[in-house]
Amino acid sequence: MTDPTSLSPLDLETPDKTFLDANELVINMGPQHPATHGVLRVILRLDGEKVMGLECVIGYLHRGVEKIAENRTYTMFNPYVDRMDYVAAVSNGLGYCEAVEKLLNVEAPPRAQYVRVILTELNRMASHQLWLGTHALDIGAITPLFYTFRDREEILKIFEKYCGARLTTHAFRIGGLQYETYDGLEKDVKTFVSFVRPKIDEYEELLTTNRIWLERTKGVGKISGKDAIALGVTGPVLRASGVKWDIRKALPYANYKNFDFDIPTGENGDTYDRYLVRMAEFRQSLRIIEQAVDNIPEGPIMAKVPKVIKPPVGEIYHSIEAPKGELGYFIVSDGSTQPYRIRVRPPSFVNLQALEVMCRGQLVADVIAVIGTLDIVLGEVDR
Amino acid sequence: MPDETKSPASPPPEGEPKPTADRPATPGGVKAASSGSVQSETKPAPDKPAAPATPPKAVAGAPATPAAAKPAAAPPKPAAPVPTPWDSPMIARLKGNYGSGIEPLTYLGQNYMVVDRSLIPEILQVLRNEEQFDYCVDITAVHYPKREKQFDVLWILYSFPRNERIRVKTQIADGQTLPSSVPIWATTNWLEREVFDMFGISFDGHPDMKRILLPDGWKGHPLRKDYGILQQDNEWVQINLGIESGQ
Amino acid sequence: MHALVQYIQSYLDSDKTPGGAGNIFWATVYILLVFAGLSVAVIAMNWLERKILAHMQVRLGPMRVGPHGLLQPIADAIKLLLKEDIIPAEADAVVFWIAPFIVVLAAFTVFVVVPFGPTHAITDMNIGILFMLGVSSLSVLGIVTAGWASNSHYPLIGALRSSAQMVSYEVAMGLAVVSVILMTSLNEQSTGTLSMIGIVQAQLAQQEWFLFKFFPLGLIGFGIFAIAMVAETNRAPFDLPEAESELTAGFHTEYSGFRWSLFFLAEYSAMIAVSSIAVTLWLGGWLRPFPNLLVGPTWDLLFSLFPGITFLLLAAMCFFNTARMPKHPLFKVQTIGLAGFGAVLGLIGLILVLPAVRIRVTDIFWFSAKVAGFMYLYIWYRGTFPRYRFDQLMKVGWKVLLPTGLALLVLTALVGMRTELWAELQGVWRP
Amino acid sequence: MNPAGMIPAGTNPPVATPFFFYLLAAIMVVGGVMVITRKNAVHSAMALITTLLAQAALYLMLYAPFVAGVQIILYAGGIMVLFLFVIMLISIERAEKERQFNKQWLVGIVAAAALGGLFIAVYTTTTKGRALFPEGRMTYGETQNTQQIAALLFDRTAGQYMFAFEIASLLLLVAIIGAVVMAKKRI
Repeated sequence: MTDPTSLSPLDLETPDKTFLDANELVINMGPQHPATHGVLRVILRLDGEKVMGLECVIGYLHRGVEKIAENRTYTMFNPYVDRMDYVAAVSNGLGYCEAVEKLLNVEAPPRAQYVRVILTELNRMASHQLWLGTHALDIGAITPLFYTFRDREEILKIFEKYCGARLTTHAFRIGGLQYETYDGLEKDVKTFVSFVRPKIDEYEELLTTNRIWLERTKGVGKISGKDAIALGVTGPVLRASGVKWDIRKALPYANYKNFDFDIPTGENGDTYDRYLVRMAEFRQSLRIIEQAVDNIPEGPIMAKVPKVIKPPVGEIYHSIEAPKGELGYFIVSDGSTQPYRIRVRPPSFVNLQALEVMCRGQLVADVIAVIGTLDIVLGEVDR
Repeated sequence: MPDETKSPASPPPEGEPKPTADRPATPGGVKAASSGSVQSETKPAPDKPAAPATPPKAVAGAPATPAAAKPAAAPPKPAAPVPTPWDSPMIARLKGNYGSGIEPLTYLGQNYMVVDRSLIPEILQVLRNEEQFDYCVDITAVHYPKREKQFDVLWILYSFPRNERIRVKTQIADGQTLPSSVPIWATTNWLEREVFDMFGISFDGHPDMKRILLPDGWKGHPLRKDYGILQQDNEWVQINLGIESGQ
Repeated sequence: MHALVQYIQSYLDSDKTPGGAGNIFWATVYILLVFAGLSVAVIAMNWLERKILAHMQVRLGPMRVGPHGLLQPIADAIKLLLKEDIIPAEADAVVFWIAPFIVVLAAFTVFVVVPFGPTHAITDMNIGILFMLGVSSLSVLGIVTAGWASNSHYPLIGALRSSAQMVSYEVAMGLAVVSVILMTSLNEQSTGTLSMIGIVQAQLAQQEWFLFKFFPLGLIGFGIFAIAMVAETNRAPFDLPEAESELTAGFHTEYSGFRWSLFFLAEYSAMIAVSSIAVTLWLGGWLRPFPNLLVGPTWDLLFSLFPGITFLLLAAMCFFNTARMPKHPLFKVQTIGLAGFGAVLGLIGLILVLPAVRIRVTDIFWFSAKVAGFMYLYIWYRGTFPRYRFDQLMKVGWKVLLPTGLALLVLTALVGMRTELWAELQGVWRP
Repeated sequence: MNPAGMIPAGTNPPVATPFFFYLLAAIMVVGGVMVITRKNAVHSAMALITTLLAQAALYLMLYAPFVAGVQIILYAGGIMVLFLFVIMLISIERAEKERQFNKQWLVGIVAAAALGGLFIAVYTTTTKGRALFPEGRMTYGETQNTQQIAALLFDRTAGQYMFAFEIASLLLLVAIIGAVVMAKKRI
């Protein structure tokens, strides 16, 4: 790996000699490893337990999504985006649909916007719940996993009721929604909100003040705001480093500007702060959902979109705040029914780059913690 | 690819790229290219509206509400926007320094500038250090096989202090390299590797220019338009099974 | 023949352990009983751990094999024994082969001196506690060699971790143990003891568990030991040698089948062994609650009824759940099985109520009940705590437990001396 | 393990029989030879552990269970683990290629022979006219062994080794601190 620190010198202790002059141990972690969240392969150079350097080998899940896009129509490509970050499929769909809508210069009707916000925020919570469970599991706390999965189940039930799928939902269409909401969506969502609020306290009870959790996460995988920006890190990881930046506020999309919510930030940029930021995001998501579900306007759910989607010649970059960070779509249209080029800017891919900087000089166990805290989904890293 | 006909000012790199003139021209060439070299069966005729193959697909994604169901009643063509010049103090400054090498434009409210290849290292440096574009969102490329300068390479930049996102775009020919921006934005390390992996565009001075997503032994660069999606399958079947692929 | 019978019967009248009485027949019987009981305990522990952990984590745990998964451990055991036994090609075959046996041997041998009652121990050694600590420390050798012999990186790191961990925590553990040994010397003759039975008898004589002796010194010593023993047995939150998320399975990554099950067996019996030490040293061993306060035949009778009642209660639970079983024909076998299990438990309960059995078993029951409490704690820890990182683990061991243990030792000695001095001045021995 | 420690002296047939002595001695000698002849350092360490355990058993034969227990805890359980710890970090492949005995073998043999001669001389002079296993062997009550050792070391009247004992422990402390100072680059 390279030294990405030339611009922003990081104060990392890089030992020049190994302990007792023993051989450097090179360990291959993954691609089959319980804690690499899929098929990430990390080649670690160790001095005893200390990480001297590491290199990520990725691409095991590469499916050539961008190439596929060039051979599908805009509509046909929509389900494919769900398969990138498969734990946050709704966000992926939102980003793609909005990008194409922008290219078409149409806007989804307000009712669709509200439903989109609700589902996306629910999805953000589901993604964070999955993150919390697996992250805690990596650090050795096995119980939170079952708690979070129990509650994530309720979100997936709502998805299933709405669009028939639980994971790769394909919830949105270019121009709005395909399905009118089912009777009782509002009620289900409200029930869920009141159900999950105490559950979040429950997760926090297990971890937030747990001494071992604090020791394992505080000061681990530190990254300063400056370095985070230089490395292009986005999402909760960036916010935990003290950069108060959220695309929902900075460059509002959907109708997030109508909602009142805060951007939780951390101070130290360590694993614990990232944990706190995500826990706070749970609550902010709940706030947004509560505001949205009470105010879903009546009206059409689909904008006036031609049956055959042929955006005019041009290119567009649109990004949204996915649970993992900035998820961007760069679409080049040549005026035909198929995109000339679609580039996905995956948050996990860029965030994963920070792994080396965050892990150098730390211990093996911290690598696990940092992989967990980066919240990567290999489907999105590799596309 | 060498017989590019539409390009008005092909030889001089210093000359105006004239995107406004170039842009409408490219799609036609591109479509011909993609339908010719990639595969023709999935690609409908480009300019005929509602080709017979497309309506079923469109219906699948069609709206449920009748209001929007009117087929092609309001075609997007009339509203099709065109890139307009983009003006701002920053542009004025850049223009002052670099003159005609920069072509700032706005399309659908998004600003971008087409920069001459020779100015790229300097412009990126200036954007990072003086104009506070401290976050490189993405680097990507687009392949236009019919053009003489086959590749558009884009830097998507964002400035935290200004809350502004721009794109910097340049055109390079096949085999031409670009300066690596890893010293400017650390994040571009993997992004440049991905561009190299997918398009075969090398970046000079990159610390570790090798494939990232594809295996090291992969042949070709898949996101080039002349790289068919069946190519790899055919080759694999040929080598490993010794028969023609049924795909 | 008659002489043999007499030899066998002669022990029953003695008030010594079989080893102490030099009776080889009964010693063999005890050894077999202890090891059989230990194996059953490990199997039961396996099932209980899964069930309890599952219920802590809002799930059910094993439910399919047998009623409420009761046969799951047996199914697992069969699976493990039938599995292919793989020795990696590059492994050091001899060492690889020997390592699990060292671990199991060490884990089982310590039970030679565990006192389940004043006479219910295989033997009573003058150096009992020293023997336990010494032999249990030998299991590190097995773990280290297992990790090394696998000739693979993850097991090696696991082995390095575990050896470092066990050696460091042994020190703190030893200090806590020594503080108890100091406490045992608070009698008229000022003679302490290392004998496991002697330690319990000292608690009886001093009329309090060493847990509460010199409050809070006993408690601190117990705390040190309770932490160190979890580390010593490589269990959560100190389960770094086998940290799943980092090292796949730690030192036994390359082991499979029977050899792996030996490690499993050793881990659980080591847990029981260290819990036995803790119970013996601080919680009064086999002593029933309030042996000095609630005296008299009535109380004796009441407390001796506990084992039988416990089993009867368990049987009642089984019957209750039998009644709650779904009435579907698919559940018929399970229902009968559960009822049968309940019947067995009930029968055991009834036998334990018989006066002749009652008297002999009550000590064992109280000892086992206390150990079971520790076993529950082990499971509870696992459900609650994240895992320590290696340097933090070392920090806890060397920078927290060791100084505390040293201070504790000095303080215990000082307080003990003060007590002795006081007794000397008074001319009366007042513990 | 030898069960001698469990049986009070005098009441039972002694386990400290020549048979056990020769058995344990043989194990020790074989183990010792293996320690120096094995090329693989871990195998050597295993042999050393065997030797140390046999030695612990010999202590038991001498009715010194406390010393036996300490032997197991400290040497077999503690020090050998640290040995293994270090050995495992050494590249075995490289060690196996190296020559087993270097140029000092001649000196070694002379030294060993001298030591052996000394042992024999001591043996023959001290056991002159006496049996190898004298009848009047030490019969400390096994149950008091630990206390006896303590008395021998620390008692105001019976023991005179308190000072020597403390000096020895101080020496060890110095060694520990020295090791730390040498190993750590900055403290």
